[in-house]
Amino acid sequence: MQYTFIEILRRALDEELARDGAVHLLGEDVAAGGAFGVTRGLAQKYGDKRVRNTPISEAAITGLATGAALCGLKPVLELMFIDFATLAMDCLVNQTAKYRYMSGGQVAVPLVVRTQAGAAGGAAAQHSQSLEAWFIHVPGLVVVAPAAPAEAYGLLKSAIRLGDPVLFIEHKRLYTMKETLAEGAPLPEIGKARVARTGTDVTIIAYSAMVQSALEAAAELARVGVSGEVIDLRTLLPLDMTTVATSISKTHRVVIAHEAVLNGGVGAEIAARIGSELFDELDAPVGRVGCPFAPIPFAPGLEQALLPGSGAIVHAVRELLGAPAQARE
Amino acid sequence: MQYTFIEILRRALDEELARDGAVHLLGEDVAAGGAFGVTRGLAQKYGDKRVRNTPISEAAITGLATGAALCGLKPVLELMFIDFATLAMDCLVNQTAKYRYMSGGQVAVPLVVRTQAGAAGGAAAQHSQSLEAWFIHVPGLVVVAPAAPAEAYGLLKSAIRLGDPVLFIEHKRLYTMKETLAEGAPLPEIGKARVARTGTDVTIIAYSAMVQSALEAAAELARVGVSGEVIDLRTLLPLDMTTVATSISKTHRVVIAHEAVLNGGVGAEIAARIGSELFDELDAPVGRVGCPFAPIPFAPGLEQALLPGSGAIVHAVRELLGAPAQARE
Amino acid sequence: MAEPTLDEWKRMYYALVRIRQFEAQVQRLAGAGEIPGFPHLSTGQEAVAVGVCAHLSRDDVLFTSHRGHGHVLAKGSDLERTFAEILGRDSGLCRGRGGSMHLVDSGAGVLGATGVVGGNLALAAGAAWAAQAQGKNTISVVFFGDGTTGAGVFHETLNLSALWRLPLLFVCENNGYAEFTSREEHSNVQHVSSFAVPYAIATKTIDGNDLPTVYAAAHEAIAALRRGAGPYLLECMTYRMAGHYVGDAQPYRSKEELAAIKEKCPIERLKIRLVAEGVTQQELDEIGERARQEVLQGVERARAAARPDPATVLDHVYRSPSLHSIP
Amino acid sequence: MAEPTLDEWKRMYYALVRIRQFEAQVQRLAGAGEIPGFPHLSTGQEAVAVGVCAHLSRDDVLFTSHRGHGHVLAKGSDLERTFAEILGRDSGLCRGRGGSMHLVDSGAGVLGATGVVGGNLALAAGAAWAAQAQGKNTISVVFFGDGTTGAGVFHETLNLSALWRLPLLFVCENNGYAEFTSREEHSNVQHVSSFAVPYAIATKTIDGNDLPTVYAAAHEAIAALRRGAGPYLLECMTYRMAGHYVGDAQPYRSKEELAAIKEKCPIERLKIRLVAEGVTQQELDEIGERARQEVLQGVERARAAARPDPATVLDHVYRSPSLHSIP
Ligand SMILES: Cc1ncc(C[n+]2csc(CCOP(=O)(O)OP(=O)(O)O)c2C)c(N)n1
Ligand SMILES: Cc1ncc(C[n+]2csc(CCOP(=O)(O)OP(=O)(O)O)c2C)c(N)n1
Ligand SMILES: [Mg+2]
Ligand SMILES: [Mg+2]
Repeated sequence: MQYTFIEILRRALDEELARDGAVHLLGEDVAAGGAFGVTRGLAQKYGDKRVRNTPISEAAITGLATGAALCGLKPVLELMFIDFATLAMDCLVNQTAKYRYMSGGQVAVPLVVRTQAGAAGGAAAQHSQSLEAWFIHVPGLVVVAPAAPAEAYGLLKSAIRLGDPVLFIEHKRLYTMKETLAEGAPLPEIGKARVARTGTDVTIIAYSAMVQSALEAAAELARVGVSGEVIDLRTLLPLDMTTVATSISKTHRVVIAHEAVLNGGVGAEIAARIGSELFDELDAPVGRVGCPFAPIPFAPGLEQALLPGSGAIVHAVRELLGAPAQARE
Repeated sequence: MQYTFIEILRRALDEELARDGAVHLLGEDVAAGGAFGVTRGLAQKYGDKRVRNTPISEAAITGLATGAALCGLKPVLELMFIDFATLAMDCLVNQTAKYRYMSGGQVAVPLVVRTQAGAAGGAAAQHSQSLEAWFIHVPGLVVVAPAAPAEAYGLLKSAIRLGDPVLFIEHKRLYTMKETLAEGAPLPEIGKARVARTGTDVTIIAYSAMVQSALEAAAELARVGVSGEVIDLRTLLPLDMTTVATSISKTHRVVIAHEAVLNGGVGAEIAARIGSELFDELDAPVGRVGCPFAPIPFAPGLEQALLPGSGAIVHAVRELLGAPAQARE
Repeated sequence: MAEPTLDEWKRMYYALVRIRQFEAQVQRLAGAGEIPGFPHLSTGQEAVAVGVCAHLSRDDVLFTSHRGHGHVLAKGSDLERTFAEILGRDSGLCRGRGGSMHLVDSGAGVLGATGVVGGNLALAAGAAWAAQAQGKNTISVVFFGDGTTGAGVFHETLNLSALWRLPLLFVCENNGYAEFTSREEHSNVQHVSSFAVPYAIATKTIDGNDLPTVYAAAHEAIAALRRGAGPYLLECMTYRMAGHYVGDAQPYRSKEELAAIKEKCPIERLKIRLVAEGVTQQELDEIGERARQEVLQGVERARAAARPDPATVLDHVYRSPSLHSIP
Repeated sequence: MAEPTLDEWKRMYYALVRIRQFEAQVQRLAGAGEIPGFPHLSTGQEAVAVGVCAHLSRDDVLFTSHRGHGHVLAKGSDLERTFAEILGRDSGLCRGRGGSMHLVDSGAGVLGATGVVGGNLALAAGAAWAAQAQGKNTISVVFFGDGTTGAGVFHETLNLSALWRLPLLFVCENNGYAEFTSREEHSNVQHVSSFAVPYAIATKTIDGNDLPTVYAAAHEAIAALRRGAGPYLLECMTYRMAGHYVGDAQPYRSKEELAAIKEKCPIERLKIRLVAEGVTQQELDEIGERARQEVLQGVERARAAARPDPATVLDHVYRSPSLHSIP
């Protein structure tokens, strides 16, 4: 059966609620379905004690979920936009992530924080950010960013079952994407990347919505005889360098692409690791694609001028291959 | 005259308060001198309206300072520990950093946020972090991290005069360091690195307290015939890649060192840029030194085992040079 | 307070209709796909904007929320440039960078809207602090919704502004909803004014749909503020006649609730009063039509305006010229 | 409430002195450089810890602040292991990872201290929510200082816990200071209990230095909590007899203020009462000496314990084995 990204998240939540009584959903408007409709109908099905609306209190609801996780619940918290995770940083970083370590291993925090990120159609500077890089810098967290519906289904279920705090980042541009779910497929392991397209000339590493751009770029490159391999990282913390290394040992060229601001982005870490661990494998400098250094502007024309997409990836690949550079997308 | 880091910050603030009536200090306990005594005596001298105590409200006082900066004041806000900047992230990231851009250039935010970071002697997981990497990922901010007293003096004054929001990060281990101030020296330009020691064999890039470790490492390397050049970045956003490039074009080898967690740290961005912009200059992979992936533990023996220092830098340099590796410091 | 003259009431009537018509155009063009993002309409809440801003000068500063079009217009921003911003045009208040949720017009004392609930309450306190520190007699006003009281920074700002006796007017538009969820599911606290009590902040809960009531209460509050009496929290009970944002199907509202809307409408209510004072229906219709025409013309000019040049997308990140080249 | 027997009062007297002696050892060894970091002593505030925790079972959970040694001891954590943690030993509650500000002892229901002011108030609410969701009859208690009420999350947590009727006891130790700054410079609000009023949270302000008063008030509050009456805020007026942290020279305290300390001392005050009930000074001295001996022996054993193995520094970051190898 075909599902949109939103529908498939709902199904995953539904199944986990049914499977494990410790699972609880909470967040602003989640009982009303949430801002994007992901949780629609679940309060009706599981009751408003398992699917709970909260006040607009990002700090407190993150603390609430963390405290409940310490005491045997498995909360799935929705932070409506990752831009509002800024209000929960003390808890996420100073409490949630460190609790197990600071307690010398006495406790665990089986918590999933679902949030939604990225730019689309004029959401503007405070509702469009991609802030995942902050979180890969925080020991104790796990960061997952699915690239497509079926992936999101499995990864969300694995995240709920993991037993450590997971930041689960959904991209708003993917919400309407449709895909068929292969019933009964095994759940993916958190921390393992996947090869989304095989190729031999260049590796394109991406995650979240940018995987779709990378696939488009690979298709376009194929038309000019360049064979691109696309790696969907799936998990940003921890990074699966094994899959990356296998690919680069074959292609010897790599471009890393994300929508987040380039400077200080996740791509920097990946590029640094590749540059260090795979130095001798590289035939060209590591290419990086990301957002230039500005907030996301409101006007669509400006937004498009700023956001990297498949064109920017193609451009970066062609630069690596020494082909004449074309204008940015 | 000799000053400790704390004394020299106090002198810089004193002079800026005297010079410009728009400058105001605010923060928790600042009228009582602040947790570390930096502002001692200033409330007595300038009155408790120019040097104001605040409640324990990191979110609101950061907003307060930002709003005042929009309206003609030049606030210097103290956030006692960078770990508590987690409580002010919404304001810093969604308001302070973006205000000018979102307004299409109508307004500016001449604000300095002084804060204090790093590990020392059992301050433990919630009072020891180095979180600067988050902020270099935020367009609209400037990030400064001085490495020594005289540097801090000039950089703080330049930051106050800049006219854009600056996060000014002091390291608690440096607070007692003493240095002579060259009276009348011109103020350093924000955004320019400095060469703290010249050398020819390897470039060591560092900032904040790690510059002292880098200088120690260079001294130790000199004893075994390795000539290290030490770059003190001073400003992390923007990065001065010109100074970096000049040095690497000479040494062809580089180690980047910071105290922050390695994964997703500032060193990743620098390594990525070097790997890309200076690919052909490199004779060896870029070395990175940073904190392994764990929160800062309380027990001093554990803290020391975790924190990188001059030994880790020497080790990284020797690895680059192909010398037999020694045990970690 | 000097009671406004009949002419002044008529001008305020005009201002109400002007905002109503403005929002109608936002709704229409958002529906047509011409407006990016997800604009939030202030339809039904116009009396708060007009009644409060009637007492402000250009030098007083105003902060508002995601539902801020009405406040900005009432404060005196140019209608065409405001609409142009909402359309993302280069002639917009923020040159198309901000949009509906980030309107700034420093010349008119509009220091900004926020898309983050509660995100600028403390900034408004900071503006009030600056005025106090500079010895000015101006005040700072911040508009926000009832749901915003769930945000910790609201309480931090109450404490700070009371402690420093800041010239800050908190105006809460209590419309009984935060997005799709009613106030009862957000808080046990029925009236936002209750939150002011521990701090001894002066406060009042009023009928926010009755323009004369808002006008009088705002007059009193602002006079106290200008006398240096410290902050004031004015809670205006009101009703959002539209959905949370354009496109909200409002399944959470009952038919009965929706049927009662007209009685709440601040325009209808002012109309009744003006008619009682002898203004003819025809004159009111004429005023309304003038407002409509002003809006339509402003909107058309805004629509015709140029879009920002994509090549300028990296401008305005910093003030300092030396920082402009960050890659 | 059944009035405690004289024996029970004596046991509580013992508990007070035990905490006092514990803190004295922390002070001594911090002064001698044996204790890393900057410990905060609860000296003078012992009656709150003992009076509240007397009503808790091991299954009730407790959260505390940077000033939490007393609470943890009163809740039932092992003295030696608590001290060992403060010394950074491997036998410490948290194997030396946490230290003074991060004591966790899950077996004793101590779910943790926080070094971030207000950082665990919402976690305590979460623990209360878990108990509620699991149908347990246990409660969650969180201790915090008066300065903590400046933090927004305190107010967010009040709202949430009232709305969800959580079995959460807020215990504020109002010692009149936040670091070096007196309450008046932090807030116009004299009594923290005022903050509970808008939410209709049950609240009381009591003399926190009088153990019988604390005991009775905590009994009443906790009985209500166990009946499902929703959260309760107990404000205990108290006095920190030591500096903010070990090493604080306290220039902000006048001679007069310091001279009046003895009258405030909860141990002296309980002593007066016990003597009035016929307990001899000699017996009290003996109880005190026993407490001192217990502490000294625990401290010496803790000091003799091994330090954590540096090779284990990367343990305990994650629970999932698959995540242990993150570089
Ligand atoms: C910090 C934050 N959390 C959540 C949201 C999503 N959101 C936008 S408006 C809104 C409701 C605000 O309610 P209220 O303050 O009453 O204003 P109203 O919309 O009723 O005018 C929410 C939850 C947000 N913008 N910011
Ligand atoms: C968020 C945060 N801001 C500032 C500090 C620094 N700090 C530590 S204790 C303290 C005072 C706390 O006062 P109160 O809550 O009254 O507790 P007390 O120390 O009086 O027991 C401050 C400001 C902190 N730890 N966390
Ligand atoms: Mg509302
Ligand atoms: Mg206190």
